[in-house]
Amino acid sequence: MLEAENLECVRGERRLFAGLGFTLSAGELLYLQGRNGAGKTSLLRMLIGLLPPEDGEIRWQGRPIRSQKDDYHGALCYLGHLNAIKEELTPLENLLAAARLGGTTLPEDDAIDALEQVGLAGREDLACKYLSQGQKRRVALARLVVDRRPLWILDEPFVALDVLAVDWLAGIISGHLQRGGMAVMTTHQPVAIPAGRVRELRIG
Amino acid sequence: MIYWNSFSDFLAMGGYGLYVWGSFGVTALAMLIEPIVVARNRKATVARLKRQLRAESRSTEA
Amino acid sequence: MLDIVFSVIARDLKLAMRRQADIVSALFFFVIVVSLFPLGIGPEVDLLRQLAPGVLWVAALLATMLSLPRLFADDHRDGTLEQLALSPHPLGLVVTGKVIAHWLVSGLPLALIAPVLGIQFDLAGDALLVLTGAILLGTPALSGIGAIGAALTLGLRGGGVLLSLLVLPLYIPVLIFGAGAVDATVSGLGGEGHLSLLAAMTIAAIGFAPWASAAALKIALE
Amino acid sequence: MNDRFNLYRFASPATFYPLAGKMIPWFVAAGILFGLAGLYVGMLVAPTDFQQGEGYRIIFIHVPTSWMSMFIYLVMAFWAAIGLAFNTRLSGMMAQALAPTGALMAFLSLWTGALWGKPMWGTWWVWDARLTSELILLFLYIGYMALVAAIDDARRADKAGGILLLVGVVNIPIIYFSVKWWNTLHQGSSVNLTKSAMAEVMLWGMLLMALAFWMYSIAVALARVRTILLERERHTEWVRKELAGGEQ
Repeated sequence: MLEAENLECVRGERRLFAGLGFTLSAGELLYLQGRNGAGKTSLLRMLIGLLPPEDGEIRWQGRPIRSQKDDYHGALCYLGHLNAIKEELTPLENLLAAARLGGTTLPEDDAIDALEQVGLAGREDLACKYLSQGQKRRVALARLVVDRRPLWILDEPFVALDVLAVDWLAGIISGHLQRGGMAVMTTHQPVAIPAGRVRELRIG
Repeated sequence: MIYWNSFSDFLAMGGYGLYVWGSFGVTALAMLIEPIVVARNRKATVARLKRQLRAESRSTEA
Repeated sequence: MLDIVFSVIARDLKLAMRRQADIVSALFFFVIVVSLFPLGIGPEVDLLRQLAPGVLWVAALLATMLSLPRLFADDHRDGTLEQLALSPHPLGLVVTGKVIAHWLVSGLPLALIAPVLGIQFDLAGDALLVLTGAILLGTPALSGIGAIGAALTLGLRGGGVLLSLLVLPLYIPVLIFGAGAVDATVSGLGGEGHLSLLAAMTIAAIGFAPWASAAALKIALE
Repeated sequence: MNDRFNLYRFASPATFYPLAGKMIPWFVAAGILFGLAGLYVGMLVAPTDFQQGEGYRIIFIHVPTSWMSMFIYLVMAFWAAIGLAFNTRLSGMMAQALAPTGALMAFLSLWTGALWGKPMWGTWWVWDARLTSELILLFLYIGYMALVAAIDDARRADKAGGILLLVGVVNIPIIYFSVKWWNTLHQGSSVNLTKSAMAEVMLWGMLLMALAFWMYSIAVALARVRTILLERERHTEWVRKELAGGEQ
């Protein structure tokens, strides 16, 4: 269970939000909404433990995340604006390296399956710098296909995806929720997620 | 009590006048300039902040 | 625990191998700087022999500096650094891996080519041996201390110049003992003492610097 | 407000700002008093040194500025440690306010060292262990100031500067001993301004001057930190009041 209590965020000189809280339990999805600059990304960075909140606390399974950073990060999968893939490596190498650095072992066959699912079949061994922007994003999304960690935190996952890909990703997320996972995400266009309880939180 | 016989002896510093007074002079100058710089910096900052404050209050009134 | 260190080393080495031009140009920088000195001071063998340790070491410092700005900057730009900070291992261990990988592609080649350059300066066999040993032992400390500077200046304007300003003063002990080891060998005093001091500094730097860098990286990622 | 904040109430900017303002005149007065006493003892009363002649009187500036330059770095590192450990706002500002004065002290120490070296050794600069370490210390000060100036976000600047200070303070002894050792190896001429057995009165002069420089540094740093405080806290209620109250 992920709980946030009385969070306050100050960036530079501006107070973006204060007194913000929510709880999220297994099978639930939290949509973060708000205009640009309201602090959605800042809140996500707090939730992944990179930005210490000005005030308030975030708890994972009842314990503050700052006292269990490594355990918490082991339970967390974050997908940001940036794809976090290396241009020099192939999609397959990227996926395997990401899994290894994330502390999980990923069989090569599973990785190849995941890349096929995101439509990169036959490009597993091409360095990522030869892929298009959309294809690079798919390499990043392929991480979600094989990720079995309970908490997903996604920053604008649907941006720049075509209709088909949006549906596919919604399916991936609902599969995650059905397995008892949790997800927090920011998005501009609310997308229907077939399974799981959906909650909304408006910032600012 | 005073070690020196005459003022000119004092200035000459036994032939080391240039070096001794060069040290003391530059130090005195530095310790004079630094507070002035700090004070001017402060004045400028206060003036700028006041301007900002006025501009802010005007924009909230309007 | 050590798995993460090895995974990071493997990843960074693989990346470096795909971009060999970077390694080669730092190495050539080292060779060119060292070769310029005789042209600047003249070909007297005695003078050159005397200057060799200092020249080689200063050039090694500068060559190491060359690759430092990119130590974290590439990972920062493409978002990998965030993922590394989110790995379920202490960030200090991740940085340890990156520092070791940096040394393998920057310090180690310098040590391997240094004896060849030493011959240009007419160093004797034992001095060449000590020179190689000193660069081998000292450059890991350079990578470690440099990582702190690279982390502190991550994403700043003029980061490269600032990085040299922060890091070069901290390199002085390594320079002194590294060049001192060769000097002592040339003058027949024996360089073992210096080499063990260099080793001590390297151990301290590898043990301590990654954690300071990790703290700096966390600040940069806020 | 959580409890931690109450505990550090005196470190709260709103309390500290007027307190610092009240303290500055006292430190200025103490500095002037100690300075005059030190100059009187050192320049007028103290006898000449039989080895170095009147040139030795430079130590009344050289030694206190060297001490202060090292001491200020230690104080900055202390504030950095406090700031990183307890996340107090004031600590980073204190470190930043001290840095220019520390750099100035290091510069004055080098300047007076050079002016002392010329008549004594016939050269402006010798690669003596102390002078070399002092030069490196000046580099460390400049590096710190450059780093802090390059970071736009004040909190990030405080923290990054703090880490650099702690790394520097760990390195200073290593640098000092390696330079000292390097110096003995190369048998460089050792400038030793304080070697000769000093008369008691000279020691008194030096101590008084050191106190004067200390008071001066505190006064200037406090004045500087007040400006930094106003700047950083410009959106808070107390600064608005302060500015509205005809603050000069």
